Amino acid sequence: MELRGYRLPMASSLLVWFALWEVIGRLELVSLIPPFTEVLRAFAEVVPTEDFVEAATITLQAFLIGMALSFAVGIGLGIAMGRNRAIGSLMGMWVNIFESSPLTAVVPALMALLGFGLPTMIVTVFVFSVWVIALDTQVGVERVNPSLIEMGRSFGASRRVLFTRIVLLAALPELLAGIRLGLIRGMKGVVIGQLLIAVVGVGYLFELYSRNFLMPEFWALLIVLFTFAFLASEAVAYFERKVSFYASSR
Amino acid sequence: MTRFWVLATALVLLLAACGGDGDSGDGESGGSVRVALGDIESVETLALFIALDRVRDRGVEVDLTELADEDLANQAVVSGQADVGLGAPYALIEGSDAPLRIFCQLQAARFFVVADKADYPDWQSMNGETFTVHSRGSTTEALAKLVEQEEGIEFGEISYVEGSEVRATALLRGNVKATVLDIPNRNYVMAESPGTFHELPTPETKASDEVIFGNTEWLAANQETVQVLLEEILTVWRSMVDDPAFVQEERERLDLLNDLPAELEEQLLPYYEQGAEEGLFTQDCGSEAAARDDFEFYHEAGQLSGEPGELRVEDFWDLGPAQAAEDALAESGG
Amino acid sequence: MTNRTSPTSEPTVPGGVRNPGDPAVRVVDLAKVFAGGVRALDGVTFDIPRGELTSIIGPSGCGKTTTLKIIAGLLDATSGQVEINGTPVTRPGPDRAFVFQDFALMPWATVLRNAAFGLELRGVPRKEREATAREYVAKVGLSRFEDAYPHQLSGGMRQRVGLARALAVDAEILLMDEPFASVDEQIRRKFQEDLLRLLSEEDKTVIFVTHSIEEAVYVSDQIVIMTRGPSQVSKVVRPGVDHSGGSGHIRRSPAYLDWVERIWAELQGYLET
Amino acid sequence: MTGLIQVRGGRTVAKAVDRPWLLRAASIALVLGLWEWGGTIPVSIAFPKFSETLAAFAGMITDGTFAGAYAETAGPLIVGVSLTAVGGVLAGLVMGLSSRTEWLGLPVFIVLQASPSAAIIPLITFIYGIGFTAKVFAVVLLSAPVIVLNSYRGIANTPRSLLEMGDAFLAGRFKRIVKIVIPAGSGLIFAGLRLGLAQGFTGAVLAELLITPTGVGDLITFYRSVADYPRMFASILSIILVASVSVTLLQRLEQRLFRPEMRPA
Repeated sequence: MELRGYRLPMASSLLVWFALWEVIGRLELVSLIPPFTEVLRAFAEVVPTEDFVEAATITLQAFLIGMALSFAVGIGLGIAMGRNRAIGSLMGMWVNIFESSPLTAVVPALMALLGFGLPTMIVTVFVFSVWVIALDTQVGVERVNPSLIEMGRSFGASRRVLFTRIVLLAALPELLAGIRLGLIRGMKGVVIGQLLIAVVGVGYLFELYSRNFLMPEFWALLIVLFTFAFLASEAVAYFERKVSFYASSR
Repeated sequence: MTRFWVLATALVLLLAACGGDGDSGDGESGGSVRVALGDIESVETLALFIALDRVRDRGVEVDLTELADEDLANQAVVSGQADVGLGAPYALIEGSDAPLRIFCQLQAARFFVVADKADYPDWQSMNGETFTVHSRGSTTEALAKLVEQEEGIEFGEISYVEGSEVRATALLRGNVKATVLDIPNRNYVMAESPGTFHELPTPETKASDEVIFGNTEWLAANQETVQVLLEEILTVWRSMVDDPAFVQEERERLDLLNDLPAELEEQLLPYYEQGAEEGLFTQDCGSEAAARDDFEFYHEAGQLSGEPGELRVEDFWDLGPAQAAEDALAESGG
Repeated sequence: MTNRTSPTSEPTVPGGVRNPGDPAVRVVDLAKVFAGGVRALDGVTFDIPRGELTSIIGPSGCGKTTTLKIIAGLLDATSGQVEINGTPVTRPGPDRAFVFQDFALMPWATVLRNAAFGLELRGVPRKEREATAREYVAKVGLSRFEDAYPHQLSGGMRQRVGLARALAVDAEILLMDEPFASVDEQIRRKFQEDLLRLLSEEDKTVIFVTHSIEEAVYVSDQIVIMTRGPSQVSKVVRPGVDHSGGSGHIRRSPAYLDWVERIWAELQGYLET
Repeated sequence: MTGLIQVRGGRTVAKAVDRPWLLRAASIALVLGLWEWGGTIPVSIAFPKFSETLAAFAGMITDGTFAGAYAETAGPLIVGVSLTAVGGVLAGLVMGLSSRTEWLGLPVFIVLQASPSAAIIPLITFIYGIGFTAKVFAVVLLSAPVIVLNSYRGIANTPRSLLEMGDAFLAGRFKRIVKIVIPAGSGLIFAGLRLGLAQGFTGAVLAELLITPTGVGDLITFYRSVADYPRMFASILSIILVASVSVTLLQRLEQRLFRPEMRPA
């Protein structure tokens, strides 16, 4: 959108929304919404507290381990599904089942299996994010131009070289898209896990703030979480854009 | 190449699937207790936190997990992921074959029904209306069912909002029209908007609201730990009734609940003062009589199917440890 | 092209009465600079004689399609003017129909509905427009595919639907943007035949953009040759190929071959620089 | 799992590969076997055997527990999703067509889709109380981003050549939208609605787990609170079955309604 000829960056409209938020907060139209400046004040207050740091580390720990697990399994599974039709049709069934059902319902079952500590959080992050990674990787691998593989074979490339030099790179655009979506789902998973089971980490803070109706702190925490998830996925999106030039012309 | 990946995936999925309850095997005797609490650190749970911290000071390893809600804490104890839980697990003990016993009553039920004066002048007007209680299987739900029988009415829908202070705020905000509150929140609501709310007559209950219960095998195997735990609970419970300020002093000494938001600071002392006045905090972990009262109350409220007369106290309670702790305290003049 | 009258250059009769002799389309000093500052056209001027097929040819990227889209009203000229029957135009109008290089067919609609779409947009009732469309679908030889979907047709067949759609609205001027670019050589020749046969039955003025010299010489009454971008008109020629003898004969006739060579020589100059 | 089969008997896989359903049935049997084995150990008292869960499942069907619960959950789900469907597609349409609204609206929805909005659900009780409206709000909150963004992408990416064709044949602004832009985007819009329903269902279950337990979410919490774990797992199994069956049916419908050629090039 242009304003007097100058192309406004897309995110600049968020400033309008923040201004609106400030107005709604000031006029106390909605009890849940404090003025945005209050939220910023709370942001400055909440982040340095020991509670927050502890909560952030616990959440990050579960998130990173869970994501690492789902990268390894997701990509491995996706490639296997892409390269081998039998695995593709078999695992495809499981991936589709879990991709379309509300995994929130699975969380209480995970607790019965793994207790309420870190293992459940890790598996929750894993279960929320692995399916989309596997699915997108499979699509990426299937879309690899067969002549590329034949070209590789014609030059005597071993299976491993064929895989790392050609298949993985050619499938990179979809693979990165899967990872980006996986990160976002993983973040939702860790928050839902903490809300539903052990009120630990950010789940505890959300419960404390909402229970005592501390809205500025609550929104500040949500913004912190969102910024983390958004930056992580934007970082991946940056690489995605870098390789997108050959995405379509594979 | 892909074969390696497939094997790795299958292995990981298998591992994740059967999990194995790794963390239940470390029951090295006496030294540790795993407590599952269906609530978060707050004004009401501060006394318990003080007691647990004092237990740690006596060399017992205490690891506490705060869970999203009470029945999760129950599940943790039933499935052996925790040794000790808090709440009012009568339906659970009767229902599941898991070996659980209550070994101390922490708090008696002192609840007050607060309703919107205009909408619900009396119990009859509540017929078919929504009534809000703490959570499924909680004492407040039992109270609601008891009122239904005594007043001959039936609520349209019983809804659950955990936390007295949350229900108090919801009442003030008008999202909830009639609910059960504890003493401090009742006083808070009455003070906040005098005249809009009034109290409906609540049946006199001596039943327990919060008890501590544990797995029988664990109780048997860890008698010293249980004793230390009960000694500290009784000491804290008695000291805070003698002088509610004790809670504040201990809180500072043990540096607990340090990030408590300002509004909650003011509510802290009144909670314990009023609690002490109203005899909320059981001084002797309860007795056979308390157990019988509970059978009466929870049967009436539909949470216990067995007839109060026929139910045996020892199927639900194990008063041994409490007795031992009391004797030890009496000797040491605690 | 038996019924074609050869063009004469009498002056336009005042009052805009359509004298068969005056040009159907007049392009005057057309210039076009795209947003990024790229200069596509730099003063393009030529006339399109009525009832004839004029092709526009030139090195790739010389603005052939840009010129055509300006005439069609799909693009605005930076300066200069396009006149249809004497009146300047800047927007699409019922007097012009466009055949797109990439077919521009609606994937969700059948061949019949695609062919009738021009009429549908003009609010012509269903029965009437489908009858007309059916007529032109038959003329382009696709009557057996009326209920097929675009993805079920070959590139060539899809282009015929595009042609049927353009003819169905019975516009006076037909604008065709490299219609046979995406078709292989053999079918292309057959299309050229079909097009000429079809146009002989319809009294249309056709502007035909192509990059194939053989195609231009074979089908056109007049050829506008454009220079390299930012382009101007290099030359306007009239091959005057006699079509009476049938395609095999024409493609071997010396006149045809000479013209192909001459145009090739003209265009080659631009390739080297 | 198939990896193992491949290692043990190369031949068995070769025969089975051309009959995928056999492979799938084998893998389902394997997972259920694992579940049964896990239950027999037991991994924990709270983890029932598959056979117990199946029995509980059958019991819950016959005594109408499932019927009642799903009817109750369906209420807020259907109201919520239909609200977002109408509102979302409209918003996507407007944002796709006018760059000013796109500039204003798009970032907000991208933010909403990427943020763990589930945390807001417990808050909803403070505005909408604990009844039906709160659950509808939760459904809307979770289903809106995916519906709006898909509708927007469907509308904003109408192939240029179709738009030019519309102009060339004098389609007015209204006809251009109704006869070209919307049909071209309908494939993506429908996909958005399908994903919106799945997200809405998650929202409904979450609301029931976080706000006041009713419907399907309540099945899980109720049976957990009375330690009836077979019925608790049966409820979870039912949610997964209902969700995956309904989504697969919608995918089939989508394929039939929007034949392959419908998806914009």
